Amino acid sequence: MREISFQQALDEAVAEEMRRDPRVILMATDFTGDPVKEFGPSRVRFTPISEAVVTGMGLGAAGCGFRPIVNWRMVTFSFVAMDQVVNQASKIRYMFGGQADFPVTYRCTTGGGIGLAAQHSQSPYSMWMHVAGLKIVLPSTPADAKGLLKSAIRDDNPVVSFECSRLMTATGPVPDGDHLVPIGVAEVKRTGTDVTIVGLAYYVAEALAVAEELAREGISIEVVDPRTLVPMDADTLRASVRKTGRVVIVDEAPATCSAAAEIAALLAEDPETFRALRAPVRRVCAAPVPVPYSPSLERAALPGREDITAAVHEVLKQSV
Amino acid sequence: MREISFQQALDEAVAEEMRRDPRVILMATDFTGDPVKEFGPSRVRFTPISEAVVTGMGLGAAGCGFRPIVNWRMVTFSFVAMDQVVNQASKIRYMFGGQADFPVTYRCTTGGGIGLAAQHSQSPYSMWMHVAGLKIVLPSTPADAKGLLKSAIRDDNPVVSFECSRLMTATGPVPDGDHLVPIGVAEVKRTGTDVTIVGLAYYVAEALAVAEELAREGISIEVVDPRTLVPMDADTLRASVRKTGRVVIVDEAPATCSAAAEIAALLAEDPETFRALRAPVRRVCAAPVPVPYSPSLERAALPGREDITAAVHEVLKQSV
Amino acid sequence: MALSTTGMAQMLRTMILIREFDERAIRLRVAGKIYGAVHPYVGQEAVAVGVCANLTRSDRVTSTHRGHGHCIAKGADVRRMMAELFGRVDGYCKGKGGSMHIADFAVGMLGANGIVGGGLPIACGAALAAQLEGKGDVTVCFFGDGAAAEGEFHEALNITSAWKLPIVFVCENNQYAANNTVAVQHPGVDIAAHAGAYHMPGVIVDGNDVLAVHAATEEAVARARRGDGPSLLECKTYRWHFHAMRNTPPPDTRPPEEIASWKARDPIARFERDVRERGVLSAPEIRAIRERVSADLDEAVAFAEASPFPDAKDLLVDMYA
Amino acid sequence: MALSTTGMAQMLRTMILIREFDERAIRLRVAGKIYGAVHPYVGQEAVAVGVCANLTRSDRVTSTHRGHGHCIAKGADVRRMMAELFGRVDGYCKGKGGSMHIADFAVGMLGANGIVGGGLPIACGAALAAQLEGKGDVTVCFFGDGAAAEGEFHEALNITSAWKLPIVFVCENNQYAANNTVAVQHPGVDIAAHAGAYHMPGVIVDGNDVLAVHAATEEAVARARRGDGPSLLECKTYRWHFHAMRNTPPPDTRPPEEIASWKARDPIARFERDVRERGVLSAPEIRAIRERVSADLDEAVAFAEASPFPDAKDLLVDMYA
Ligand SMILES: Cc1ncc(C[n+]2csc(CCOP(=O)(O)OP(=O)(O)O)c2C)c(N)n1
Ligand SMILES: Cc1ncc(C[n+]2csc(CCOP(=O)(O)OP(=O)(O)O)c2C)c(N)n1
Ligand SMILES: [Mg+2]
Ligand SMILES: [Mg+2]
Repeated sequence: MREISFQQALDEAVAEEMRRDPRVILMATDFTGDPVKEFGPSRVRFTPISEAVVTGMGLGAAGCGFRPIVNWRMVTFSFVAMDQVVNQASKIRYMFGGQADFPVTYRCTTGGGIGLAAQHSQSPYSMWMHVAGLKIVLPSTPADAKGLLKSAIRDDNPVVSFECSRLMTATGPVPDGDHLVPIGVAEVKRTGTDVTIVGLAYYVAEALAVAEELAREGISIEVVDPRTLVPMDADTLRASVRKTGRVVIVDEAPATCSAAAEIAALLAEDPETFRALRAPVRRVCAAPVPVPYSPSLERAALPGREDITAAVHEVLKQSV
Repeated sequence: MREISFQQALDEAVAEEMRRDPRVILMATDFTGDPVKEFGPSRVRFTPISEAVVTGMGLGAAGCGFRPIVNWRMVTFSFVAMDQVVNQASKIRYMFGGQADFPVTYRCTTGGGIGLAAQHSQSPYSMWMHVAGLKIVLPSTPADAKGLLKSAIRDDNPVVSFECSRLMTATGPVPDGDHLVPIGVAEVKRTGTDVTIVGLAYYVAEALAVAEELAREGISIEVVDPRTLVPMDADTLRASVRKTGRVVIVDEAPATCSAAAEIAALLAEDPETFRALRAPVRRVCAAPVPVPYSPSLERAALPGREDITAAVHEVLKQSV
Repeated sequence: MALSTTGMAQMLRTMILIREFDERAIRLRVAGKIYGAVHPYVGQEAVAVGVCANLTRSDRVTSTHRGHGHCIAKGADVRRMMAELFGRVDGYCKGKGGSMHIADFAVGMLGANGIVGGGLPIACGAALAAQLEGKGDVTVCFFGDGAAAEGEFHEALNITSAWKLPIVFVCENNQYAANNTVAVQHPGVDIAAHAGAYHMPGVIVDGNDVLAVHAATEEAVARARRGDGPSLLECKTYRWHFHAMRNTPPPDTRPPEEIASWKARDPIARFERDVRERGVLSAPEIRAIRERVSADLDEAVAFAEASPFPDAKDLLVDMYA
Repeated sequence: MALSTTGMAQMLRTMILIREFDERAIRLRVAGKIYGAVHPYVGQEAVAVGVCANLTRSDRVTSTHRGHGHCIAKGADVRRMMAELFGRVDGYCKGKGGSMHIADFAVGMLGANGIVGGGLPIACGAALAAQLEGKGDVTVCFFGDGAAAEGEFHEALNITSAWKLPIVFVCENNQYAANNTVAVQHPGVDIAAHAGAYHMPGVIVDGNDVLAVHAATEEAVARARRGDGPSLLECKTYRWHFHAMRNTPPPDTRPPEEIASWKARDPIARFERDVRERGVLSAPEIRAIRERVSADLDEAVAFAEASPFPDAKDLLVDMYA
């Protein structure tokens, strides 16, 4: 299989869907590559720095039969457009009684770890998850990135694609042809029997690395990647934890009201999973601070492998 | 003690703090009562409908020594100002290394149940909770409303005061004089031994009503009101659940990544509380839809007493 | 294109229908038959009607919290509107939306909007769609003087002018945003003054004169259809009633003389005079129109009352395509 | 108020310091001594310096992602700025902020800002504070041509004019927002054209002529101090380097002739000529200034390198007052 980067996988997804469907259009302040060359300036729009109106334009054009992809670039910049997401995009279909579809895709990068400090190092997916009415994907590999983004573009609902900055240069095998990954299906990235690690985005690979190390100590880790945040594949997560009896959830967003909190709650409120839990659920998340600039502090703010490893040891020790 | 309404309690809090400190100023598109009369048009500012700039102005003036209170009116309207909350207010102190304080208070109403449909019936506190750097209060009684808002105004940090629409006309005793309720301290509103109900805002009184009914069946309910969402008083919540072994968390926000999810996670991840849990944690939240207009659907979308009662019976049945 | 006789008669009928619809909505809300908030359009009828008379069915509009007038003028069915206010399954949104979220995509009415300024970006998207479709359709975006203080107003004017999108921005300057006068909202009284800096025409028109509104819109729509880009039309008008009501109409805080002076400029009375003087309609014909409107609204209320409330088991329906 | 000889010498020194600071920042970033992104201000020095020469210590400014120049011009200490870029505890933000979040409240520099347009509302708040304090202080808000497409720009102009706040909006129109020309961003080329609709003066000035910037600002600041409200100043200028760099400077996508023509209008070379011709400074005196700047920056780098990295145990410090 071809090995390509996460970034290239995303670019391929967009280009293939644009070839497939002339109603797919792009709006952003900038693009990777040169999509204008292939698709022309009427389908590929460089926008002013006006995220609010551009976000609403994507929605409006979607309601009129197009399939816009709006790229906010960084999730940070989407906050000036939050009204159009929370008050319009997420509610428009339901509150209008389903009389139209709104197939718009919003894309942005997330995450820290690259020395860009507080405003440019955010992972606030849970704020979007809380708003009923959006679908949300968060891939961890080039293959999932391509397959999920293609599914997002074909979906007839507003979908938000969160794309982790630190993964952009990561490479991995991506199947040839029309590779789709369904929205709403988690994947067990490694099977194991002692502890389930649920990792998000960058932390899937980190969890796999930790699992590899711990295997040498004789600890068998199962790594589960939700891949889609809404709708969340609770069944797959619960099945894993029912098997292992222990769970560590890892992400670079701060813990409070995070995706990790939601996963913890989904596990602890399911009677069968609750009964199978042999140790407290464990979140390994960012410290509750804006991500600091200095490398010494940024490292301390974000989860590291040693934090994941420590959490695994802890849940093993705490087991009843 | 005097019985006053929730709305009046809030108005008193503002007026008292304005009398106490001339640096307290108000900005909003409208006010209850006529604060201009007592405090003059230079401290009480009717603003254009420009929530983004007004939100940032509150922050900027706070950094220059004033103590602004910005009232967004409805939480819905704050989404056009989200950049100033997420990217500026919550991060400004930390990312500048603590060189200034920003004593700004943001106020807004929350919640449904009043026939105003999707856009005007939101309770998205968890979106603010997730953003590290804000303090957040959510009172359930006139006394707490007054005491917490006064503490918020005196606090040297950005504080968001969420004020439940359905509680505005609720009345209750409020102590005379300079009544303060500390930020970050939950309150056990009723003691019991079988099941803890954690209620938020409107659902504290609903939980108490359910507790009263269930007492007749011989079920002893403890009702805990976090009152402050950030910092969350996890100790009080955990202590209650360690005693009862069972918990039902009730709120009118949809469950996903909600305050209820966070509380569930805080309980399930604490080793001692986890060991004391005799039944799965239970969330009773709004359906995952924008709040619908028609009364028949709105009733179905929001939690009712029967939902709380059913959840209590369930956790009792599921107990190990 | 001069207005035809039937065109003018149709416009008068629509203006009366809008007024009577909202007068009923107020009474129905007081009676507890409908829920939520009512924002009456009474007094501003010449704007919606004068503008929409220039539009075809495939042209699109976006509206505001005060949206009943735009909805009727764009051709929505008052029976389904009324059923929506009643929260019934035969409403446009199956009872899920209510007054602030009525939409009828079939006639190009892309929705009322509870967020001040919130409809502007959506309208720009519809205009982008029209430009890409290339069929010469236009989009009209209605908004209030208050909305012109929101950043989305500026962003919308800027991007649509830069992209020459086929859109007409119609500011209904009714002198107030809730209880605040325009002077509280803006340093100047003319919203249209912004147009120049965006390199688009800015036109101020008497919003109580339906023919003036019609003429100004005609030019703006023609410009948009030609591909020459957006225009900003400011219609000076006034709402006769309170900003919004829940259970009971709130007391009016505006100067009584001001209200009276604007009522003396009633857009419907004025247009009735116009059509009589032009010999388009006689007084008895106008009376007949009024009776017909009244009967239509009786029927709309009956239709709404006959429609069932949504079933709670359908709560999750319509969430996702 | 005419500029004094020492005033002009001081301005030239500050311009050179700004340029050399950013040229070093680029080299330090390439060498991996500092982190994150660098947005050089090189080429735009006349704006920050011409504007800030009109301000006292108690006046306030807000800045942008391209903030080093504003910071230095407002009187911040380059040693603590450099330490911040190095991520050290003696930096202005104790290493927590970095280049995009430098602030020095003690000199009235209320912060760089990583959000395009994000500083405008904060500046309006500072101006509100100044109005309430009543001491005649003003606030200056720097922003780019790209930021003028954000809604916050409009909201800021509108509310400050309605409230007559003491603020000067300084748009640095450097012809590009990242890789996009002004024409991609706006239907017209002049941001100052918006001022009229907000009932404030809108002035276009050669942003590479520090004396012209100074004079235009002087008038706007005087107006603000008098209580007559805001002004919008548009300084036409150009950045010499890339928009932003991480590990290595990106290739420039702008036309080489365009870059060359603007470099021929170097604001520092021009002001050097001016001061020499006016007899304010001789060539050797200017050389001495350059040497002094170089020594100061050597010292700043040494200061930064000597400062320790923050201790991980202080991660939660500064979160709450
Ligand atoms: C973003 C936002 N802020 C505030 C409100 C509350 N609100 C509803 S209508 C209104 C006044 C709107 O005035 P205008 O735009 O002039 O329209 P009009 O009511 O006069 O038709 C306000 C402040 C809102 N709905 N949305
Ligand atoms: C809200 C927001 N959108 C996008 C960005 C990404 N971004 C950073 S700087 C920049 C260009 C800004 O152009 P301009 O305002 O002209 O300032 P200049 O860089 O030319 O100094 C962009 C798009 C951002 N930081 N914030
Ligand atoms: Mg109005
Ligand atoms: Mg620029």
